[in-house]
Order: sequence, then C-alpha cells, then structure tokens
Amino acid sequence: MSAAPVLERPAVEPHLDPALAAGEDVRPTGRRLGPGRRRRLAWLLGPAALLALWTLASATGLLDPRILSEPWTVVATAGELLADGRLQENLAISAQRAGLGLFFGIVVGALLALVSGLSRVGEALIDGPVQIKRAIPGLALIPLLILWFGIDETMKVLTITLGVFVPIYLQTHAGLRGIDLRYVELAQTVGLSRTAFIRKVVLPGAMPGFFLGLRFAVTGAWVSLVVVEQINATSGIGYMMELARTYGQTNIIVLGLAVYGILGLLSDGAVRFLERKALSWQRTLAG
Amino acid sequence: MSAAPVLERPAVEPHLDPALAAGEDVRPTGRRLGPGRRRRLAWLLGPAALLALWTLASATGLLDPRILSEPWTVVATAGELLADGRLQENLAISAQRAGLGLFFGIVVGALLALVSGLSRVGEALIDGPVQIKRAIPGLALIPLLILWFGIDETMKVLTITLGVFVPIYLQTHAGLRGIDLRYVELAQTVGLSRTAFIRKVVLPGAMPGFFLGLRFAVTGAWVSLVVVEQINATSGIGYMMELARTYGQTNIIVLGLAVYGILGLLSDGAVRFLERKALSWQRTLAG
Amino acid sequence: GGTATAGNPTSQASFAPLATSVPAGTTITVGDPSIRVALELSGLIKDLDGTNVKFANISGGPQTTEAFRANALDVGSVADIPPIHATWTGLDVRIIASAYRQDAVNHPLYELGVAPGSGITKLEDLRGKKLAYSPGQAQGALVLRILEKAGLAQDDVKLIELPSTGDAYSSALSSKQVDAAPLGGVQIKRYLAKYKADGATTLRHGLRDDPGHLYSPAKVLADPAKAAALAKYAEAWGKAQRWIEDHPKEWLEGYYIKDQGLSAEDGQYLIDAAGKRDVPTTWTEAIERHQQTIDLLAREQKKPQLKAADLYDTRFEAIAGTAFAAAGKGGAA
Amino acid sequence: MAAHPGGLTAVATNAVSVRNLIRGFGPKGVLNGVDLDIAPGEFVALLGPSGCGKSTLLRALAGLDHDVKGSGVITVPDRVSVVFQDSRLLPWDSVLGNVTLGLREHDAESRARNALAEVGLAGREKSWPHELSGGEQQRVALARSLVREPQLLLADEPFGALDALTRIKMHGLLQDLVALHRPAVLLVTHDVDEAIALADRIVVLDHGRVATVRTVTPDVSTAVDAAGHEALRRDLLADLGVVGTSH
Amino acid sequence: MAAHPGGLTAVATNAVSVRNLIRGFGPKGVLNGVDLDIAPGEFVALLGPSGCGKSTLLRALAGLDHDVKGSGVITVPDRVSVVFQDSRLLPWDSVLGNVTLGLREHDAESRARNALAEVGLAGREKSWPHELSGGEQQRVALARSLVREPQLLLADEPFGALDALTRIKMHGLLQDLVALHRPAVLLVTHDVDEAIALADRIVVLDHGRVATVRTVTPDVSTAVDAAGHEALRRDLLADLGVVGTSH
Ligand SMILES: Nc1ncnc2c1ncn2[C@@H]1O[C@H](COP(=O)(O)OP(=O)(O)OP(=O)(O)O)[C@@H](O)[C@H]1O
Ligand SMILES: Nc1ncnc2c1ncn2[C@@H]1O[C@H](COP(=O)(O)OP(=O)(O)OP(=O)(O)O)[C@@H](O)[C@H]1O
Ligand SMILES: [Mg+2]
Ligand SMILES: [Mg+2]
Repeated sequence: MSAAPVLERPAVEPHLDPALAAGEDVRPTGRRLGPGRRRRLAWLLGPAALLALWTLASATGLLDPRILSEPWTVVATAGELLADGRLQENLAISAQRAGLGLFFGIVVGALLALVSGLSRVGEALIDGPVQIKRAIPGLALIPLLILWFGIDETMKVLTITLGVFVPIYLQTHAGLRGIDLRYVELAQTVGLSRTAFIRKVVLPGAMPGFFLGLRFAVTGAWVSLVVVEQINATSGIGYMMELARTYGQTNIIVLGLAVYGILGLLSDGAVRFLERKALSWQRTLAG
Repeated sequence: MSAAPVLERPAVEPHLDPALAAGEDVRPTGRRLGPGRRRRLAWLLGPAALLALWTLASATGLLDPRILSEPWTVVATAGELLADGRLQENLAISAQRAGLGLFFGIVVGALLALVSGLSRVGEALIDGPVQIKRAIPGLALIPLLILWFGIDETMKVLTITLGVFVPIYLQTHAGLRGIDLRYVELAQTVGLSRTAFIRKVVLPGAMPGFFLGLRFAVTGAWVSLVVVEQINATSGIGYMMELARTYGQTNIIVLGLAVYGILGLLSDGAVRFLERKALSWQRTLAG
Repeated sequence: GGTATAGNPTSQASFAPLATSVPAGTTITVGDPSIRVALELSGLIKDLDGTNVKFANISGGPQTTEAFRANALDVGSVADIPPIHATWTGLDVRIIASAYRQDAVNHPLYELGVAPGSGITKLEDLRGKKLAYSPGQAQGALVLRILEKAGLAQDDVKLIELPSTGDAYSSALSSKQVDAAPLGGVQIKRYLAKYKADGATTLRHGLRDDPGHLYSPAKVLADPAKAAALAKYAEAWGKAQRWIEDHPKEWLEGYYIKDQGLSAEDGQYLIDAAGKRDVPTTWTEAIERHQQTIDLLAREQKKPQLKAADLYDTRFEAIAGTAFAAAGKGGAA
Repeated sequence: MAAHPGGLTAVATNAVSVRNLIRGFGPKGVLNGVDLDIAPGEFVALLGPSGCGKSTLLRALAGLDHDVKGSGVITVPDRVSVVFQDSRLLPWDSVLGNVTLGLREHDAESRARNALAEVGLAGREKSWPHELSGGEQQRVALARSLVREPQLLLADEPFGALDALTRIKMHGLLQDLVALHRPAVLLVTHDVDEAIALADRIVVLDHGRVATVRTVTPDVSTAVDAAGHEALRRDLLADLGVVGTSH
Repeated sequence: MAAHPGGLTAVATNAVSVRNLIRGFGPKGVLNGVDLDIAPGEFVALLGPSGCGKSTLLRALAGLDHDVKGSGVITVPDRVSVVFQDSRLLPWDSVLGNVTLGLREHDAESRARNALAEVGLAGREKSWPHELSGGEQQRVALARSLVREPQLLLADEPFGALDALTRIKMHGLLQDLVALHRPAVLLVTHDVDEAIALADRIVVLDHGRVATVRTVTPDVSTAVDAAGHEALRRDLLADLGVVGTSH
C-alpha cells in the first residue's frame, strides 16, 4: 500500500475525509495503562447491578422482606406517595432546605478557604477551629445550635451549612495550596493584583479540589436532612422517614433510602458533569 | 559596594559563609502573592483564640455554665476522670476501635479506588454503589448492620470502616484520575508493567488525594464512635458521653467534646505531618 | 428535693395565682403535635382565639428539654420520665396537665418483645437473659420497673445498651441479639406480624406506663402572662382529649391517616390499644405513682432523690380534668 | 511487530514503516499522508517548522495517539524508547528513580548511575527533578533513554536546552549508543548542523507531508567534504524557508 | 526602584545593577559573587554552560528567590517582564487569556491578538495550552512578553524550541519591541549566533562568576565585519569550552 495521491489543498482535511477515514488504520498496539475512554451511561451499570441483586435476592426469598422490603413493594409505595402528593411535597421542601444550606455552605467554605489559604495569619486563625469543628460530632452540636438559633428554619439551614462548609473548605484549601508554585511566580512577574491573582490563578487552580468538595457537600446536604428534619419539622423526606421509623413502616423507610440513593447519584452526577465542563482544560488519566 | 575579593575555591561555599551571609542583602521587593513561609506552631493560634473566647465568655457570665460548662470545670472533670482512670480506659478502647476501623477503611477504600480508577469496568461497577452508599444516611444503615453483623465488636468496627472507606475511596480515586496524562504516556513508553505502573506512577500521583482522604477518615473514625458506642458498649468515649447525656452531666459532655476536638486536631496534625514528609517533592503554593 | 445541679428551684409558693384573662400580646410556643391536629379537626382551636399560640413540631423528652433550654418552647408533651431527667440536669420544670388511660394495665403503651426461641413466658423468666436497655429513654425506665416487678436485680439479667431508634429493637430481637426488649405502639403489631411465625411473642408487663404530661419550665410559669395563656391552653387540651375520645373516626381519618400517613388498619390498632382516656381533676394518686418511679430510678441509676410533688404546678391541677369532664357532659363542639 | 501490513515485502526489513499516515485535531489536519521507512540502525533526523506535526508523527510511532483521528499503517519494533519534547520527569521520584523507571535488569541502578555520570550529573542521583536546571532535566531524560536498549529511539528535540559544549558531549553519547546497539533513530531537531552531524538521512516535514529527503554521507557529515557540508546546510535551510543568511 | 544601594553613583543611571550576588541551594553554591550592570535600553546576552546559574540569576533579578540562601545588592526597575525557561502557560486559561494576563489597558485584548498574529498564532486564541506544539507554546510565552512594555525584559531561552525560520522571525519581533520601548534586556541563550545577532554585550557566566564580557558592535553583529563576526563567534565558543569545531 503506497501513498495514495492526495490533492495539494484538499477540500476536506484528510483526517475528516470519509473516504480516507475508512482507510486502513493500523496503529502500534502498545498496552494502554490508563483506564481508556469514558463510556456514556456506563455509570449506570453498578447501580443497575445492585438493583438486580436486590430484586433477585427478594424474588428468590434470599432476602427476607421483613428485613429489606422488596423493590416492587418500594415502587408501589412510591406510586402511592406520589399519587397522594406526599413524596413530591416532602422532596420539594427538603430540596429547598438542602439547597439553601448548600448555597451558604459553599460561600462560607470557599471564602474561609481563600482567606486561610492565602495568608498565614488567616490560616493560623481559621484552620485550627475548622479542624476542631469537623472533629466534633455533629449530633453533639445540635443542642448548642438550638440554643443560639432556635428551632426554626434558620437553625435547620444553619446546621446543613455547618455540615457542608467543611468539605468545601478543606478541599478548596487543599486545592489552592496544591497550585503549582510556577504559576504563582508567573502571576507575580506579570504584576497581577491580589484580586486578579485570585480570579486568574487561585480559583481556577483550586477548581478541581473545589469540585471534589462539592461532591461531598451535595450528598452531605441531603444526608443532614435526616438529622435536622427531626427537629420541629412537619415536612421533608427526613421527617417522612422519621415518622415511618416511629411507626415501623419499613416500606417507606426503604423508599426513603432509595430516594436518598437516587438523589445522591443524581447530585453527584450533576456535579461531575459540571466538573467535566469546567475542567475541560485538564489532560489527566480521567481522559 | 564593589565585588569583594573571593577565593577561587572557597573553603566554605559563599552562600554559607557566615562573613558573607551577614553581608548586605537587598532584593527586589515585589509583592509576594503566595501565603509566605510556614511558621511553626502558628496553627495553635486559632484553637488558643477559641479557648480564650470560651474562658472569657464563661468568666464574664456571658455563657451560661448550664449550657456550656466553664473551661476550668472541664479541666477539673478531666482531672477527676484521669485520676480514677476512666478517661484513659475509655480512650484506649475507643482508640482501638477507631484504629481498626480506620485500618480496614483505608485498605478497602484504596483498593476499590485503584480498581475503579484504573479500569472502566471497575468504575462502572464500583463507583455508582459507592456514591449510593455515601448518599444514604449512616444512621439508617445501623439496623441492617445489627441484623447482619450482630451487636458486638465486629459490627462496631465495620460501621467505622464503612464510614471511613468513603472519603479514602473518593479522594484516592479523584487523585489518581487527576494524574497528568503525560506521566501515563511516559509509563507506557518505558514499558512499565501494570504493577510497576501502579507503584511508580499511580500511587505516588494519587498520594496528595489519598492524604486528604485520610484527613477526612481519621476524624471520621473518631466521630463514628459516638454512634457505634451507643450500641452494646460499656466503654469508650462515645459511651462515656452517651451516659453523661443520659444523666445530664454537662461537664462530662463538654469534656468529651473537648477530647474530640483535641483528638481531631492531633490526628489531623499527624496526617498533615506525614503528608509534608511524603510529598516533599511538591513545589506548590503551600511552600 | 433539689439536686446538686438543680440550682435553686422556684418554690410553688413563689408562683402568683393564675390570672383569669390572658394579657394581649402574650405568645406561647407549644410542642404538642397531636393535640394541635385534634384542636384543628375539632374546631376547638377557636377557643384559643386571642391567645397567640405557636405550634412547634417538637415532642418527647430530649427534644423538648433542649428547646426549653433554648427558650424556644414554652410547653411540651411527654411521658413521665423526661420531667425527672430534666430536673436532674438542672432544668426546673413543672407538669401542668396529665392524661392517663382507663384500665391502664390492659392498655399499655409498651409490651415486652420476646425473641423467637428464647423461652420467656413470664417476667421471672428474664433472669439471666439479655435485655435491650436505653438508659435515657422511657423504655429504659420501664425495663428497670419490669425487673423490680419480677423481683430481679440489674445483675440478674444482662442489660444490653442499645438506643431504640427506628426498628433497632425489632431487628435486635429477630436476630436474637437480645432476648427481650420493650416495643411500643405499632412496633408491637409489626413485630408480631413479621416474626410470630418464627416463634416471636410479646409479653404484657402488667405495669402502668400510661402517663402523658404537659410540662413547662418553671421560668415560664413564673411569668403571669404566660401562665395565664398556658392555663387556657390546658383547658383546650382537656377538651381536645375528650374530642379524640368521642370522635375515633375523625381522629383516625384526620390524624393517623392524613397527618401521620398510617394505614387505616394501623391507626385503628393504635386507637383500640389506647382504650379510654382518663384526665383526672386531682393528681394525688398520680404523684404517688410518679414518686415510685423516681425512687426506683434514683436507686438504680444512682441519682439524687426528688419529691414528685415538686414536679407539679398545682395551680393547674383541676383545669384540664375539669374541661375534659365538662366537654364530655356537654358534648364537644 | 505490532502490525504487518500486507503486500509490502520491504516492510519486513525496515524497523519503521509508515504508510499514508493521516492525523488531525478537530477540524485541522496535521499529517496529510506521511510515508516513511527507517532501516534498522539507520539514523534519521526530522526537520520542519514549528507546529508542522513532528511531535504528532513521533507520538503516532510511539503508539500514544489512541484518541487522535486519522488513519494509516504503522509498523514499529517492540522496544521503542521515547525522549519527549518536555523532559517529562516524574516529579515524585528522584533523578535516579526517573532513570531506572521500568528497568527490570538487576544492574539497572549501577547502569543508571553510569548514564547519569556520562551526562554530567554524577552526585545528583538523589535530587528531585524540580531542583534541576532546565538543561539538567533534559540530560536526565537523555540518560533515561541511554540506559535502555531500544530497537527504535524516538527523540523529540533532546538537546534543545543545552549549551554548545554540553550539546557536543551529548551528541557523542548518543553516537556511542547508536554504535553499540544500532537502534533505528528518529531525531527531531531544529538545529540543521546537529542534523547533519548526527543523521544518515534528513527528512523535512512540511504541510503534513514529507517535503524533502536528503542523504548525508560520512564525508559531508564530518565536514571532510567542507563544500558538500556547506551546500547541504544551505539546502536544508532553504527547505526550511531560510534564505541568504550566513548562519 | 526596588532598592538603592549607597555609595555607587553609577547605579542611578543603570536599569539593572547587581553587586556581589551570592546564591546557593543547600550545601551547593551557585552564584559566587556576580556583578552586572545593564544600562536602560541595553541588550545583554547571557551565555554559560548548563547548570551554571543563569536561571538562578534571572530569578534573583525577577525577585522570585525569597527563600533562596544568599546575599548581594540588586537594583531593578519597577516593571520587569519575564519569559521563563519553560513556557509556563496557565493550563486553565486559553491562549488569549494567557497573553492578556495581568494587562489592565482596555485595548489589551486587541493588542494580544496582534501579538499572537505576529508570532504566527492567529486563529489559535481560543486553544488550550495543551493543544499547542512545544514551539507554539514558547511563542505564546513570547507574545505575552511582547504586549507588555517592561523597563526590563528577562528572557530565559525564549527561542529554544523554534526552527530556524521561525526563530529569525521572532528575533525580528524582539528587536522591534526593543527599538520601540527600549527596555533593558537580559537574554539567556545557548545559541552563540543568536547572542551575536541580538546583543549589545555578551556576558559569559562560569563557576558562579561573570567570566567574560564581550561587546558586540553593529558591524560585527550584522556580519558587515565578517571577520570580526567569525572571531567573536570563535572566542565565545572558546569561552564556553568548545574548541576547533567548524560550527
Ligand atoms: N491535542 C491537540 N489538540 C489540538 N491541536 C493539537 C493538539 N496537539 C497538537 N496540535 C496541533 O497540531 C499541530 C502539530 O503539532 P506538533 O506538536 O506535532 O508540532 P511540532 O512539529 O512538534 O511543532 P514544534 O516544533 O513546535 O514542537 C500544531 O499546530 C498543534 O497546535
Ligand atoms: N531549587 C533548587 N534546589 C537545589 N538545587 C537547585 C535548585 N534550583 C537550581 N538548582 C541548581 O542550581 C544550579 C543552577 O541552576 P540554574 O537553573 O540557574 O542553571 P542554568 O544556568 O539556568 O542551567 P540551564 O542552562 O540548564 O537552564 C544547577 O546545578 C541546579 O541543579
Ligand atoms: Mg514538537
Ligand atoms: Mg536555566
């Protein structure tokens, strides 16, 4: 196979030319060490397998329905709760709480991370207390939070915020501390102002860390609902589950868990989607 | 000031020569955008400030001792509990539980991260379920864990493991997915075997992520004690606090929180120390 | 009375007599979710017009005491243990209304769940067995009382500390991690429905576990305006109890099914299990029983003695009971 | 052999054979049908303007372009060694660790030490890559390829950051390696003199195609034939679009 | 001015003045007392073997060596622009964003586009740095320094990855910039011809000291004085330790 005669200025670039694209393509087949190309929807495989396992175990009686309700029972329950509107309502309220908490948590966490990441004084003052905060069990803080902020929405949103800001802080902090010194030097030599430095170097450089923190934060916000919606709430999926727990309504509890699982998967997926878009400049093993 | 006469082969390298080191040193004073040099013990500032605030608020009566015991009461309580040996005993037991859980969590998390990070099939199967796991509130899993693993040590260690493996997995996974593709290409061209690739490229490259995961994991392990030591335990700091809560011993509760805070600070500090040693090759903003 | 941590509790004498009218602008925050529903369903809520009543969805010991401390709640609805624990933890509280069940021994809140195959058929069989025990909760106190009744000391059984969240007890029983554990409400029905085939049973303990109280911090009761508003609420509360008693259908429909999301069957089970209500106009007997519980707990959990009478605000003694009785005669709204 | 295109007997005797190689990124074509053969032991220099696709060609030969659009038939030997355009040292490994990377022989370390000494970096074995100067990093990358015994050496401007003297020394090292193991070599360089001094054949890439191929005889290479040397030099510069400068 | 060492009137008229500069890493001394003056508008080329401390000197002038051990007195103007040895583009910003980095003028973008066009990268404004070839990345870094109007330009081998023709074009651009704004320039290069063609003065660094300083007259520079040109070239190569090669 010798060189085919090609036009001097091809109408179509050769690599896009359908005729050539169909041509022989024999490349050295060295072993590929990375994970290879991303495949769409492959992420569904694991959850699907889990679901299949659950269904199978339930159908064959391996899994006692008294321990874990069967998937179809859960689906039926979901149908009922959807029909009478309870599930949507509770979800909507919960989403609002989680969303607010998430928002404030992100803002607070990112700001603290910036201050603590960019100045040694800020770090000395902020970092220790944050580490202490995250070392103290959240449940133990609730009485204090009630004391200072009452039992209303403020307190609920604040509790979520307090849970959410920690991973955002930690990850953003680590992300920006991990920025290659070479880019900091560059910023100095082109005379970037402090704000421009933050905008052009620090924030984009800390982005990968921030996104990872966000992944912790979104699921964290949902999970916090279990705790905060036990306190003076009359709605929300946390409340719904607590109620079901009181009355031993296993099917609703399992439905709640399934809802958490789905919410977790979806929010995590959404963050990762955003991450891929925002970090398209990266050339990493992730491919 | 003209060039001082320097020996052709100086006995001491000039920059280490005390005579010259004391010489004039006028450098361009461009603004420094990074946080500057790390200062030893500066990290104590924040916790110290917190302690001072607490002491002050207690001393002036701003903080009701029924809500938060005074620091001196807590110190006195600590003294008593140390004197009769309860604090040490409980800490030792708890440390053992946390340590075991941490160990298994690290192993499981790191292994899963490797499998899921290095193969698309592994990712498809593992990643989704892990995301679901972390989206489901830990408290909700306890009945299932009791059912499957009883109420003895196994179940306690397992619960800690389940909490710990998630951040290790997530961070290691993200860390290794964030490895620069250029090093993967290099590994391919020097013909690294799969295991050598993992040992030489993947593990060191994922190390920064792993360490961050470890920071979440160590505090996570301590915090889990609050939950697991409520179940069929007769010792441990979680149990000690639960008991104090039952009987309204605020001073012990606050002591417990202080112990958590100190443990958190210390474990986090230890991980960061290890991290600095292990990642001394990094040239980042952290300096 | 009084304890090491209790500071100086307000004495009953220091409370001014209840005012007959509620000063304008008085607001009370009430943690009494089920009665709120009853008041709404029955229309009795109109009785409270003029008083600013804010309902919070808070009930149970730990949550109400936390909210009391935070000044976020003025009155809460609990069983007999929380007022004791609150006092022990330095929070001065008073009971202002109490409701019981008629024939309480046969209408218990809790039954002792027995694990399949553990061979427990009477309380004495508990000797040497593993019992789920949650020291801070009502179930915990009940376990101690059951042991006392069976003539057993704590050492004669193995108490397994386990919080009773969700269906943890039912799980622990079915997997035979414990031999016996107190189960309450629908959990009893569910446990039997699930595991009866395996040999699971429940055991009646034959004790009264029926007290239900409204209680408030003494600090709140010392405020004449709030005290007057609370009196008004106690009255409405008594009427609501009567209304529930007289309107089981509406209660089933409006509370259990609509508000709590239970099936009709489960709701009916709970209504049947509760039997008839008893809201006495005098507390003497109740205080005596309360004192026994206190004595037991103080002994078994090594806490200071308390006088049960100190836990009650006698100004309110007749209010709820009278309203309950009157509503019964006149027929509720 | 990674692939065996049918119908070409010549291929079997060549270390490298490239046929009608087409590569492009997005809408832009980079290689528009490159044909190239390199015999075992042959030293080919690749010249071409910046951005003409030299690195793209090398990456294709190294099998690093799985995800790049294009077609063509490439045959390369099994053991290929690459010196990247950036020196590409693992930042978390020491200089020595970087050189021994992937070596399985038991004497790997001593050989790596020798190679480091040869490139003038004895005593720096334990340094981190970031502690090296630009030229030193490049020399470590060179040492990494020297300790291997590849059948094909692909080197992308391996001397770009070196001063004249160091460069001459490195030329010597490379020539020794070639003399010893006789790998096929494809060397990308921007230095015409370097190409003449080292290569048996010089290929100029332009517009995604092989524009010219010039053979270098030993006499021309060593400037024994000074006129031939100067002529070749001028020709090559002309190939690259440079006309009428003295150097 | 960042500093004003006493007792030296000459300093005030110099853009750059370095006195007895000492720097070292760990136990190793790198600069052992460097003295250097650059007048405003003067173009100085810095030659020296790999690892001799050229980049260390430049980093000292740029004020990037806070944590490096040493002493000395350095005076530099306020506006200093640096072309690093690695092209150092922010990977998360587009080519255009990298060039406009830190520019506050409202016409920054159009000037950046022009500069990119001048270095032959028109149409690549939106590319990511990793989508560029080595030479293209270096040209972006060059464009970044071209759009600025520094009083001192420090350039560390800015043409290392460029082919002959592109390199000549870039020389032209740099010379235009110098003619326009007359910054003091310190250019590190390994190419003796490049040094002669561009510089007013050539400084050779060796063993941490300024070993030789050679002035380049315009005649020698443009090879009008061909013999002088060739002599200077030979001398410089000898300074660098290269003897008896034709090129
Ligand atoms: N990943 C990529 N995405 C888009 N364009 C790319 C990518 N990699 C390379 N290119 C483009 O392909 C062309 C050829 O690149 P290549 O790196 O092969 O050039 P080169 O000949 O090695 O140039 P140099 O001498 O500057 O290194 C360049 O125009 C470059 O911008
Ligand atoms: N951070 C560092 N730690 C230790 N040694 C260093 C460090 N930076 C530079 N060096 C050493 O200092 C010496 C001078 O380095 P420098 O980068 O100045 O060399 P250079 O003249 O620019 O060389 P090249 O031409 O190869 O770029 C080198 O031997 C280098 O290894
Ligand atoms: Mg290239
Ligand atoms: Mg250098």
